[in-house]
Amino acid sequence: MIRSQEMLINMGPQHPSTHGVLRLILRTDGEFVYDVDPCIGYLHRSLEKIAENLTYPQFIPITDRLDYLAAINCNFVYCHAVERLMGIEVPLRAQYIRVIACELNRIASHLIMFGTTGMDTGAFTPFLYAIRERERINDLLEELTGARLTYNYIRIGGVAHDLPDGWKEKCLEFINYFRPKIKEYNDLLSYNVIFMKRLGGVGVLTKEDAINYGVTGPNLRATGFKWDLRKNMPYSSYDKFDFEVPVGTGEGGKLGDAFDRYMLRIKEMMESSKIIEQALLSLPEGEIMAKVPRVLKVKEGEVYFGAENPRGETGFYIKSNGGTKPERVKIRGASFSNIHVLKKVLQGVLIQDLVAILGSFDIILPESDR
Amino acid sequence: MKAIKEIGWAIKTLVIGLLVTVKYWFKPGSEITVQYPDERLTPAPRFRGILFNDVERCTGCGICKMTCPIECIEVESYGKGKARRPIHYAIKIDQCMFCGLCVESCPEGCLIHTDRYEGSVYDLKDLYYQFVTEEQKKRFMELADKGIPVKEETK
Amino acid sequence: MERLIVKAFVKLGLGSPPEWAVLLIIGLIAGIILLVVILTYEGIATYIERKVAGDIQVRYGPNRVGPYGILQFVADGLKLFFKEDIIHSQADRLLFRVAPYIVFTGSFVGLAAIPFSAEWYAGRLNVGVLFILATTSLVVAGLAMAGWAQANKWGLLGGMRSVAQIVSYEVAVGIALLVPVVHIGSLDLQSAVLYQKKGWGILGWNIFHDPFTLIAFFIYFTAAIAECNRTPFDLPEGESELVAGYFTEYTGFRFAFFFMAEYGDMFVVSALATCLFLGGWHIPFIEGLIKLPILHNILGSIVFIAKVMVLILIMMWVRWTYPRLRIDQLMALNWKRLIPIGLLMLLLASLWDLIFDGKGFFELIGIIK
Amino acid sequence: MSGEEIHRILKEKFGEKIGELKDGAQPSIEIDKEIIRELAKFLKEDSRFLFDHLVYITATDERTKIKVIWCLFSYTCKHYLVLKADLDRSNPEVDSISDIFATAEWHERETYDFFGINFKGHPDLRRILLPDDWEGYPLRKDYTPPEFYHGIDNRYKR
Repeated sequence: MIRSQEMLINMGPQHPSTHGVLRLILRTDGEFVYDVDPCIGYLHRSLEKIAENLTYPQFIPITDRLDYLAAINCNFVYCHAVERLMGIEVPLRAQYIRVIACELNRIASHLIMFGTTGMDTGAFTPFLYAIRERERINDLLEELTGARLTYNYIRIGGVAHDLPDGWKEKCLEFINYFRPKIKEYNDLLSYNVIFMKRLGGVGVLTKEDAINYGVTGPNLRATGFKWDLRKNMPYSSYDKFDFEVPVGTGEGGKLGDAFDRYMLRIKEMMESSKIIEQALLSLPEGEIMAKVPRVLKVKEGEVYFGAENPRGETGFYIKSNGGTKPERVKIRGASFSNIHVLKKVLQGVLIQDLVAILGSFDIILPESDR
Repeated sequence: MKAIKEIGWAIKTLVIGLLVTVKYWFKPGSEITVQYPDERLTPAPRFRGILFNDVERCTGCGICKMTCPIECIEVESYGKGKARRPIHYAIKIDQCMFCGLCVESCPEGCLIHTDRYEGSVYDLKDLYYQFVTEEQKKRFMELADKGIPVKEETK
Repeated sequence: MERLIVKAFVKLGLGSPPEWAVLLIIGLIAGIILLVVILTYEGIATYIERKVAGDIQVRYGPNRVGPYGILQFVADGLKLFFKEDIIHSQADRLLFRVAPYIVFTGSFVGLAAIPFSAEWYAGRLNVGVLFILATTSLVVAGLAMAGWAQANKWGLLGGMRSVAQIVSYEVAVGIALLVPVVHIGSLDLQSAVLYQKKGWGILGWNIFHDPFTLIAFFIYFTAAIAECNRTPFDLPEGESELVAGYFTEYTGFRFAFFFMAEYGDMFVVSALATCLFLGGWHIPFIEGLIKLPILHNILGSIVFIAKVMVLILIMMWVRWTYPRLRIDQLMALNWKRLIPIGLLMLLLASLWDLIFDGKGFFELIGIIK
Repeated sequence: MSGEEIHRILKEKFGEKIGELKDGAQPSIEIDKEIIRELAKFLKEDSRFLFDHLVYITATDERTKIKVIWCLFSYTCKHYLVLKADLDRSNPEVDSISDIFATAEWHERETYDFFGINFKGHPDLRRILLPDDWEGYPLRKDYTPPEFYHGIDNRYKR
């Protein structure tokens, strides 16, 4: 009697397609994966312990390292949480600049997702095209903030620098250059029959499971649930721009499958470019920084603020006892729950599907390991 | 019939995909890579490169030391009040994360970012940037004893 | 050729050589010439592949070693030659060592039956097509051995996948090749090329013979890409999921053997396609004017190599455009699509021959006699 | 629904186990740790609340006691609710709600990892971010990092 023996494969922390130091212990029978046990913690730097020993402004550059593909979004969530705790009113111009920077960073982060999903299914070229666009965004952000990856641009009460002159035209010119590129991506990869067959109907996540497992952001919207914090709980003048919230439509096969999650990012890039254009055209004059004392003493109290990061709802719970250093900072990483749901979604798939589904969830490890 | 239509759609998408790549294959000069050692990209004016402190204008106040999250700046000052001067100023550049908080907090504006980003060295000790030379140290101590404030001297 | 060897033996005073010794020497000489041809081709092919990849991906290909990076393949070869050859402890030593050689011979031996031009061919086997099909399936044994011998889970998976893929696509290749053979009437490649002589060297090609052979050509080309494990069928060495598939644990020159085998396979497969479908070494238009045999051979092989390189460029172009298929889609594509359509084309092509008794499309409408 | 109403309804249902309310953008209610399971089930299913999104579970070390914090959010009614419960420092224990909210499984493992709170009824309560054989609970105020870990020097060099 031929008895097939179970194989325990270690899709270890060092693997070409685990998007960082994630370790998946697979119980497989040949190609067929029975059970997955994700192990995280390889990138744990105890940011929450560091936060308790640093003053409020000093912790801002550390939040860059939370989700390094969308550093400005993480700066923004932290600074806005502290502003809500202290009740600081950010001037309108600073809010607009923050929206522009965050949306640029969102496009850069979604470009990486587009490139790596292509590479996970075997196509190398889309990644290079995505990096070509991302380089232009990096140049723009380098002129604005001074850095190319860990921007450290947003301060408590406003932003560090104003727009350099000529930056506005460069940014608008980038938007016009970028829009036809999205159609090119769709021709090259999205509607390619092999790609659609590889991602369609695979790794289906229902809306109930998504909410139950705390999945947020594009992965939640891919299940057909229209929930975007920028739209439903507007913050930092997002309600002044009109943009749609793309939702999973099941065009690749089933509703909530890997293709929906992928297409959602492509559509969101288009929406973000709309927001940037509107914000740039209606940029008000005024200062860029509220009156904030140099040595920040935050009054007693606690706050939780979660914003719509490219990967989901990243939130900060800050509890302060009135000193210059916070008593407790809890960082809710979006990828923490996105990895947790892998346990449920990756049951009974082929190894190749496992890689494609992992790519479509667009997880990032520093945000989940903190 | 459905199978024929599906094969037709499949071939159409495959061909469209090929057309996209062929466009870049035969488009001359579409390469965007910069041949690094020969050609160099000039960083933006606001680029946060390796730090430099113009010790002549520095008053040794130590604010940058306090704002640095990683505590990689060492300052020792000599003299009191307006005539205070740094006799030892060092930055452990291998620990520095170029966040720029110190440059923003420097009241004199003497601590600046250069646009140099190539910081590789052959010996780890070279990563310990010292800014005050022996000769400057002696001169600063004399000036501080005579009580000459920093501003007049550099005017 | 034989007279030369006999005279050489007599001069050396060994007496007239036995029959088999002469054949052996001829075989050796032909083998060495072909080996030199293949090795230079493989070097150039790796350089071209990286240049093509660079162009498509908006970046430069290799341009540091030698002018425009031409000597890059020499640098790679030397590097791999001097790299340490690691055979880790759990590996099955014998199989580990033998596998790359089997894989390389599998792809190299097929060249024996391919005619480069009128007189330049290693051997005129009357079972040419069958011979090449047999040798390329030797690669399967080599890959399975490599996959199993390195005692690495990823390698094992890669090895198993490659066995499944190549075995099933052999069937598709076999059927697709039968279609032109039906028109030509013999398995010998040289006679296949001679059959396509009419029509100034272009209109006589088999793919213009009738629409069914054209579709058979596309089926053959798809299945051939799968034979050489190239994207979109490069499951055995799927970098993104199997780390590196069947050559995960191979280092140094053994690793280079696998690559040489892959490019060798590509050459054999596209050479087969040019001989059977695209009219082999016929020089278009000026075929009749060349009287000097040496000139005719040289021009013929240049045309042949050009056609093969065009096919190889298409394979590279396809490689840098498409994602990878999943294992069940790969099998479904082969057994449910390629083979049924291939059989249908075979049936229709032979019906076409029956009705128009072997005349091609252009002959019917009278363009060529 | 505003903080007072939620507080009033819960007061009726659970009596004095519900502590005082601290209203604000996110109303927070002190509760007794025994009732957390039925409270969570009630808040999730009751038509007036429909708290279906468990944002996070964490804890803070108040030096005299450890305070566990659950933050719930409702997608339909768009309101937050923060529940807090006090546990004694020597042997912090509370019921696990990982079968009501699936996301709680990993959040509880992380809170156990950093504070040493034993969540009773948790499917596999082991450290999630730190290595399995790490001693001590880092986010407690009285935590001193170990000098060596498997021979790796961990001392803070000036």
